[in-house]
Amino acid sequence: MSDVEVSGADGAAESEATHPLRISNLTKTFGGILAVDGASFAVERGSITGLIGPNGAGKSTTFNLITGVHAPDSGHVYFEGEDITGLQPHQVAERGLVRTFQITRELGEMTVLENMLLAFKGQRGEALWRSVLPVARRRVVEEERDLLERVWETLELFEIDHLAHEEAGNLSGGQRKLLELSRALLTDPEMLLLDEPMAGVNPTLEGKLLERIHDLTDEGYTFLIVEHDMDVIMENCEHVIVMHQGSVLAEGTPADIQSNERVIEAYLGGEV
Amino acid sequence: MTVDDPDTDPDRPATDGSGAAPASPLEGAAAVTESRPRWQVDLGYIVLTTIGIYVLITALGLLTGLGFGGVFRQLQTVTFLAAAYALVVLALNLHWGYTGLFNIGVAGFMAVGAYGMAILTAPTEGTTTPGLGLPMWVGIPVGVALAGLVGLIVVLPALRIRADYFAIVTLAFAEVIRLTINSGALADVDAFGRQLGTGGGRGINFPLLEHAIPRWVLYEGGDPAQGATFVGVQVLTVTNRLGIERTVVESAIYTSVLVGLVAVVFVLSVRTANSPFGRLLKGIREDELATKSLGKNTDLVKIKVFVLGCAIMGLAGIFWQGRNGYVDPDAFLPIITFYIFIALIIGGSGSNTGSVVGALVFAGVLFEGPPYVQRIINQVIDLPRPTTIYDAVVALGSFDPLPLVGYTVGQLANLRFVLFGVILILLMIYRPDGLLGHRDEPASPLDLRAERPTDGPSSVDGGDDDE
Amino acid sequence: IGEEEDVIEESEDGDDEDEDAEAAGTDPDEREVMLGILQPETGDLGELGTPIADAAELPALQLENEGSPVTVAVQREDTQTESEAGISRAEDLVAAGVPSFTGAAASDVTIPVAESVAIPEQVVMCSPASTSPLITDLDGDYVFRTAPSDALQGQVMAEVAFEERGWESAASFHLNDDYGQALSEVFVDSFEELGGEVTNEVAFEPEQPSYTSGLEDVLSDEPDVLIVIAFPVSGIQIFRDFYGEFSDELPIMVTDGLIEDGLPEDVDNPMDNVMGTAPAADGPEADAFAELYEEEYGSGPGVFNAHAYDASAVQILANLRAGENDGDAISSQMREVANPGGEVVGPSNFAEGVELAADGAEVEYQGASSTVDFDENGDMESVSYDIFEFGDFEIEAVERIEFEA
Amino acid sequence: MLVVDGLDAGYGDLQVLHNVDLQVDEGEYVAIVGPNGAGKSTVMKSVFGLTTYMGGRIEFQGREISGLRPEDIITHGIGYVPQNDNIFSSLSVRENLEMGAYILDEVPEDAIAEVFNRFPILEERQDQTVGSMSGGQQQMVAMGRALMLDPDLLLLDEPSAGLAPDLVEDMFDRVDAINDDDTAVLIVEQNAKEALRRCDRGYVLVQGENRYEDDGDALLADEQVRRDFLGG
Amino acid sequence: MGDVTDFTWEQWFGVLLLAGVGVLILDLLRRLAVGDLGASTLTTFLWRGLVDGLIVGLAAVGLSMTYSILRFANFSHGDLVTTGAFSGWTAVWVIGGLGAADLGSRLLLNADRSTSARALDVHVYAEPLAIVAGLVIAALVTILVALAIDRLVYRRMRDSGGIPLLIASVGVALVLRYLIVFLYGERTRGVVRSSPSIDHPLLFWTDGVVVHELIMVGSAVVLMVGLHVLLQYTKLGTAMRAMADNRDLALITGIPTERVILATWVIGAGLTGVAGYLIVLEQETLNFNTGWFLLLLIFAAVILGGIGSIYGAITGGLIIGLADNVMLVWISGDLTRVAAFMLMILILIFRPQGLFGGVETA
Ligand SMILES: Nc1ncnc2c1ncn2[C@@H]1O[C@H](COP(=O)(O)OP(=O)(O)OP(=O)(O)O)[C@@H](O)[C@H]1O
Ligand SMILES: Nc1ncnc2c1ncn2[C@@H]1O[C@H](COP(=O)(O)OP(=O)(O)OP(=O)(O)O)[C@@H](O)[C@H]1O
Ligand SMILES: [Mg+2]
Ligand SMILES: [Mg+2]
Repeated sequence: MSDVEVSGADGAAESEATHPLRISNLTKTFGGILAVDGASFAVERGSITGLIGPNGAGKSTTFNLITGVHAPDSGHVYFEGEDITGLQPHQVAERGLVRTFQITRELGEMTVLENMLLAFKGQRGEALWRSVLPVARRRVVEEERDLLERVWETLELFEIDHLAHEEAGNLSGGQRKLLELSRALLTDPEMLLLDEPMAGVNPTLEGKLLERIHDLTDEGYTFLIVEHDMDVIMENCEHVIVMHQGSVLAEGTPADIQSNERVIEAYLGGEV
Repeated sequence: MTVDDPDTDPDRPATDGSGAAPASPLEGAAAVTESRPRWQVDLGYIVLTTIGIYVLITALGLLTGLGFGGVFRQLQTVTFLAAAYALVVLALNLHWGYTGLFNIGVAGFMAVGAYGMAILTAPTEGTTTPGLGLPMWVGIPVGVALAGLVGLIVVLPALRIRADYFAIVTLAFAEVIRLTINSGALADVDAFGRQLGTGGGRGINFPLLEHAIPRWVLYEGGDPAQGATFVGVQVLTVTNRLGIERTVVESAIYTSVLVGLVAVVFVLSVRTANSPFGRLLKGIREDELATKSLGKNTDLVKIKVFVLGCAIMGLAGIFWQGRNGYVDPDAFLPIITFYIFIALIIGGSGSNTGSVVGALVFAGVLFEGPPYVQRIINQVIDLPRPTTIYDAVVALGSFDPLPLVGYTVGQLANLRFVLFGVILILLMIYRPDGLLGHRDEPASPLDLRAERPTDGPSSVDGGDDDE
Repeated sequence: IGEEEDVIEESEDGDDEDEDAEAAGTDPDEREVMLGILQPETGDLGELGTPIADAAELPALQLENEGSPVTVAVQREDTQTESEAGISRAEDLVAAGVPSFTGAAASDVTIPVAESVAIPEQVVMCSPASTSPLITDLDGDYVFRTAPSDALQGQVMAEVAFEERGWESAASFHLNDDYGQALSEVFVDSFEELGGEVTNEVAFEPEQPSYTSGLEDVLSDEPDVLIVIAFPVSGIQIFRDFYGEFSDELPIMVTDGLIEDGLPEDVDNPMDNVMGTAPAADGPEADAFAELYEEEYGSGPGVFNAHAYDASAVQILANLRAGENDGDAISSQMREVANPGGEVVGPSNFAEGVELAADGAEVEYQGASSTVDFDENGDMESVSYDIFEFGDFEIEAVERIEFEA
Repeated sequence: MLVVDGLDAGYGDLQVLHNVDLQVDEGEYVAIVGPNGAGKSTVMKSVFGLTTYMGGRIEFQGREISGLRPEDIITHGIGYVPQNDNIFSSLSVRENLEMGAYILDEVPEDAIAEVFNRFPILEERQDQTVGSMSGGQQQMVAMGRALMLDPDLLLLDEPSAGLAPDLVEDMFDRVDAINDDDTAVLIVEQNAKEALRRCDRGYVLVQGENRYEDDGDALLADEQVRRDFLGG
Repeated sequence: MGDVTDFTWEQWFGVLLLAGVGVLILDLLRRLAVGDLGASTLTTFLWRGLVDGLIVGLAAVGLSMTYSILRFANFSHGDLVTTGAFSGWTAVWVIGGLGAADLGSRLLLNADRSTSARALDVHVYAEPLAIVAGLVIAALVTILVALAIDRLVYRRMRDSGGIPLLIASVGVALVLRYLIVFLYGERTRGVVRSSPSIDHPLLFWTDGVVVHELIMVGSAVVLMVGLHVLLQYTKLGTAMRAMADNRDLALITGIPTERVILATWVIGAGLTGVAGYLIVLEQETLNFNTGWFLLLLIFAAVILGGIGSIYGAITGGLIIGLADNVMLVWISGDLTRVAAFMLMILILIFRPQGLFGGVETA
């Protein structure tokens, strides 16, 4: 579909219609360390795109730059044709670009249910006056029932419904990953950026999750996934981007990548 | 499903009764009232505490020979103080308990409210620090708005810094406010051709709200000369018949208005907490970046909540000082903020009911208690009063403990602070969640537990983790 | 005053209402005179307030000791030097039916107590120690004081400095509070009115680690004299810093807040360049009072003790002459028993005076602190000040100035 | 060497482990697998005295260690790399390693050199604060730190999570190598197939209880285990 | 959009702040030139600013250390300063005043007003031994008090977060302060004689060096450098930072955390006690509020400098001290403190982590 080694500068080839997320020439340094160095790529709509690369290649940092956790030193992020460079995290998320964290960030003293309920976008009750005033509140309550229904569905899907009333801080490492992923889904995103969503998740469940992700892509969601499990990447992604030392080393189909000399040298090692 | 669903019940005590091992008496009451709606339980706590404190004060008052009149006044004072505390503690709970904004500049915001009102309503002439001479119904809302505005100014820069820095910045701001008010620079200024100012260390006299508000309730246009209002006629006839003095009636009305305000703020706070908005606040408290990444404009929410809380603090300041008819900067020393924190922590931060209970306990028992004890002791025995502890201890050498006791009793007012400290410490060690904190108060307008039972023997379902 | 009020009053005192005006006195056997004492026995002014409260109780004890038929029921309450507690305790007094009380001490307690208790409840209060000029403006029918207003002290200081000592320029270094601001302002106004020049006015915060910079600032224009208005809690540091960095030849004038015997020792300097003013206990019967006090409590009286005795004594007389424990009635008798006209009464013949008053006779109280004449604001009509000289670690009163307001 | 016998443990009032039995012999390589939340990490934490002990016995080299403090346990020769929070993020790489050998009087330069040898990137970055390194780099630091004392038994809680594939391989090789040097290894892995393939023996933990115990290949071959826990 | 000129608003803010300071300095020079401001006045302000700054900085170092290692803002720190001051000077009076006054008034530092520093002749030349002994005792007593508090209070809260500990420390502060009042009374007292001074032709720039001031400044510098070396270059120092970072991991790693906490209190409290003692040596007066009134300034210094950084604490102290004094050129004395706090707040806006934040030097 797209050519190997695209550089974002001539990304004009990819239209907004087909590629909702495009980054061009992102650069970020921390102190003396060049974490991301002129990275450019685009993600195709409705695809599962893998973002791989050695540890420290700048994948998580790229996520942080895209989602506004850090501001890039230079370069741009475009989402649905809009320049979202330097926007606040919530502004990015409001536009439908939602991420999960490599090291999970659950809301520890809130129950799993509360964690999930928080995710919905544009809740009526998030306006203080509606939550407080008599008549308006009735509508809030109604809405809440609907939301709760959806939360339970999702919890069941991810097999954590038995933990619904547990405080999120008491979950095990894997359970936290699940919570975070399911919570991200509830925000009704256009596109999800998942940072190592399967690390620490039991293989059986992992399979189910991947199925679910495929279903979602069929519904039009787009995924960009950082993952070190090559099986997952190779079997599920239509497109893979390889980062190395802060910039994009290669792009292409899993097959292309697997046979790319430079990728093998830099990342895959002899194996796989 | 309903609240009474049998499936849910067996699980409940396990979760509700969790927390520090020895359940408090209040917690015990919770078990009894399990099946009642939450608001009834909450009201129960508040009423029980109030009754308890009233009984205690009455008993002590009679013991100290205050007489019924004195006891009545004491009850009124305590009620007033408790209500004033409750108002500001509720506001603090909104900041800290829900949003995790550790604001230790409470006294400063109270000062802004009180001073705003004082400057507006102080008479234009005839006093050392003239004001604008406006009526109180201008002064109060403007004072409240000013407190909110200053809250806005404080929170904007403070948004970006971490919790403990935030605390110190708010404390510094409160001191800036107090020192500025205190300074000669703003003591009297010419503004709009008027003499205005904070009065510096001298403070401002303004018309007593304790009179103005009740009169406004009792008389047409707040002026006794214009005759009584409908309510006024009723109240005055009844009280006259009972032979209650007018000033007593006025104080009672003032206190009632304040209690009413507390009730309103309380209900609004509860609704706020049990709503999606409250959920946002909790989310911010737990992990702001995660909440942001879900698309929530946390900064805006923090600003709103902070400003709202500060406005309520301003209101509390107004009513508090409104009883004196006089404000000066010393009423807003940082220690006041810590009093408010003690009250909140006793009750349990994160719980609105706890806030009110804490205010009652603090104002009624801790704050007013030691002077009572001192009185009782002084009445019962005539103790020697050595000037230093050395003399007292030396006397101990000759087996005379009385000087030491006398010295200690004489120092009770100071030892009260030691008591505050000890209580704070004990609470933080043994009941960091206070009497009622960390309860299972869902951040949702629905009772989440009741909505759907957990089905089957779930593998791990257990109590809250209580540090 | 109509029917309605009557009902109300009855509930409070159980006494029948009486047309106020000229009172008829009482038969002392019939009733107890009630008197409240509201002083800070703990808190910031605790050390000062306890002897003041003792002195305020002395007239009652004296009557008891001398076997007077009049009994005075004294109720003593502690303000803890806080306005909140002060109001509460004042309300306790009112609730107990006390029609008048001696209190409070700190001005920032006295004012709220007056505003929210004494004036609305129509009971009389007489402060022995509040010197804030603000109190002058409070309702003179209910709020009295035997302590002089600071407004007067400022004038005295200006006169002494400019006229007596011939200092033509002055600078003021004052505590940033009610006391410091008010005194400094009055001093500056009076000094300038007299023709002097005020080079600098600097306010300071209490209990700072150092005052060197503040002193440098206030002294930058080289005034002839420096006025220091402070309390020992900061004053010790101020003088330590002063002697550490500046010329100890520069004359300094202090106010009553710093007239404290141990000060030079704490400053570790003879303080030869310092003088000060303080309200004098200069009543005609100052000695008689001091003797009484010594007898009762075993030590000499301290600051404002004489004022406290006088405050209580006048209230007892007014109460007896009014014939009832009623604030309004006492209010209308306060000036009657204190101001000129009638038999002179004082600490030495208080027991007799009490009986005269009870019989409704004209009396004129002349006390320990002053002759005790109230003006229409409830302030003293005339007061006297002592001029103190520091030197060689001692403080000595060198002169007394009578001052008519 | 390590014997866990009928262990009950949990957090506060919450019991997570129910009567767990487990054994690691001298120089053995043992894996624990199981679904998320089964209590695998809890077992490890319990060995290190970091949970609420509720009953049963933990013995190491014949001595009971249940109830000891972590800093004592480490002197018995057990090293531990926890699942989360396993580095001192504000310290440099080198300082992290030095801390790993805190109980020694001298900084063991040879041990550090060996770690650097194993993970060359760490030598390059030895003065960088670890918090600013990537997830995988942090995992290396954590491993390196636990190896500083040359322990007799190494507890590894999901060491391969977040590692790049070559490093995963490398990590498993490394663990093999460690194991070959007579260090017993107890490993918790979600990369269960790899772990079971390499280990001597494996346990499957489900809902806080032992479900299966066998040698690794046997478990791998077990139809039931495959289906339920290894994703087919 | 250009990249270089693309300042973030914080940076703009920082530039503005610096520009503001620049303008003030220029104005200062102008005033000096015009003669609005005497040179001696300015030097007094500057010198006093430095000394005040060092006082605050010295007290701040202990706080900065316990703050970063034990992870909570200790609101009882000011009262530890007071504890050090009272205990140290009590020791000096008891030892140095032998025979000059009765034990009761020496033990309670003249609570009964029957003697004085003059009567006991307390200063460094007359009582060098007592002064040194006082220093040691100040450190020891403060350490003991801090350890006792840790045992009774903080130890039971090891797993609580920073805020519960902060609140508990407010309780500790109240208890300490009012126990001191209970023992010593509320009176302010002068506890040292006015300092002797050295005058020497070589000291051409001044009329005389105040010896007590010199001791204070000198010890402050020595202590701070020493502490820095200790924390930066010893294993204990690293272990402290490791603990500050991740206590659970420290446990697992075999760092004896309780012992490190003990060491932290010993060093932190010892330093704090000495600070209180030296502050009083310089300041000459003592009151139960001495430390509490310094506390907000100390916090300002610590936060300005960045928590955990010793040099930061000192820099912060100096900034606060200088602002508090030099601002007198422009504003009245009752507002300089306001200016100092505002400066802290403004600096935090553009450097939320403090000036030295992130680079934890200690
Ligand atoms: N600190 C804690 N407090 C309370 N409960 C906890 C705590 N840590 C874990 N739990 C609970 O204990 C159970 C077991 O957790 P554990 O971390 O041991 O699982 P795990 O097998 O390691 O899972 P994973 O593979 O997902 O890491 C979980 O249900 C979890 O909710
Ligand atoms: N906040 C930060 N401060 C300093 N350096 C950082 C920061 N965040 C990342 N880095 C550095 O940037 C580089 C890229 O890190 P990043 O976390 O993006 O890697 P990654 O590709 O996600 O690796 P992994 O797969 O191991 O998670 C690393 O060398 C890391 O040390
Ligand atoms: Mg990463
Ligand atoms: Mg685990």
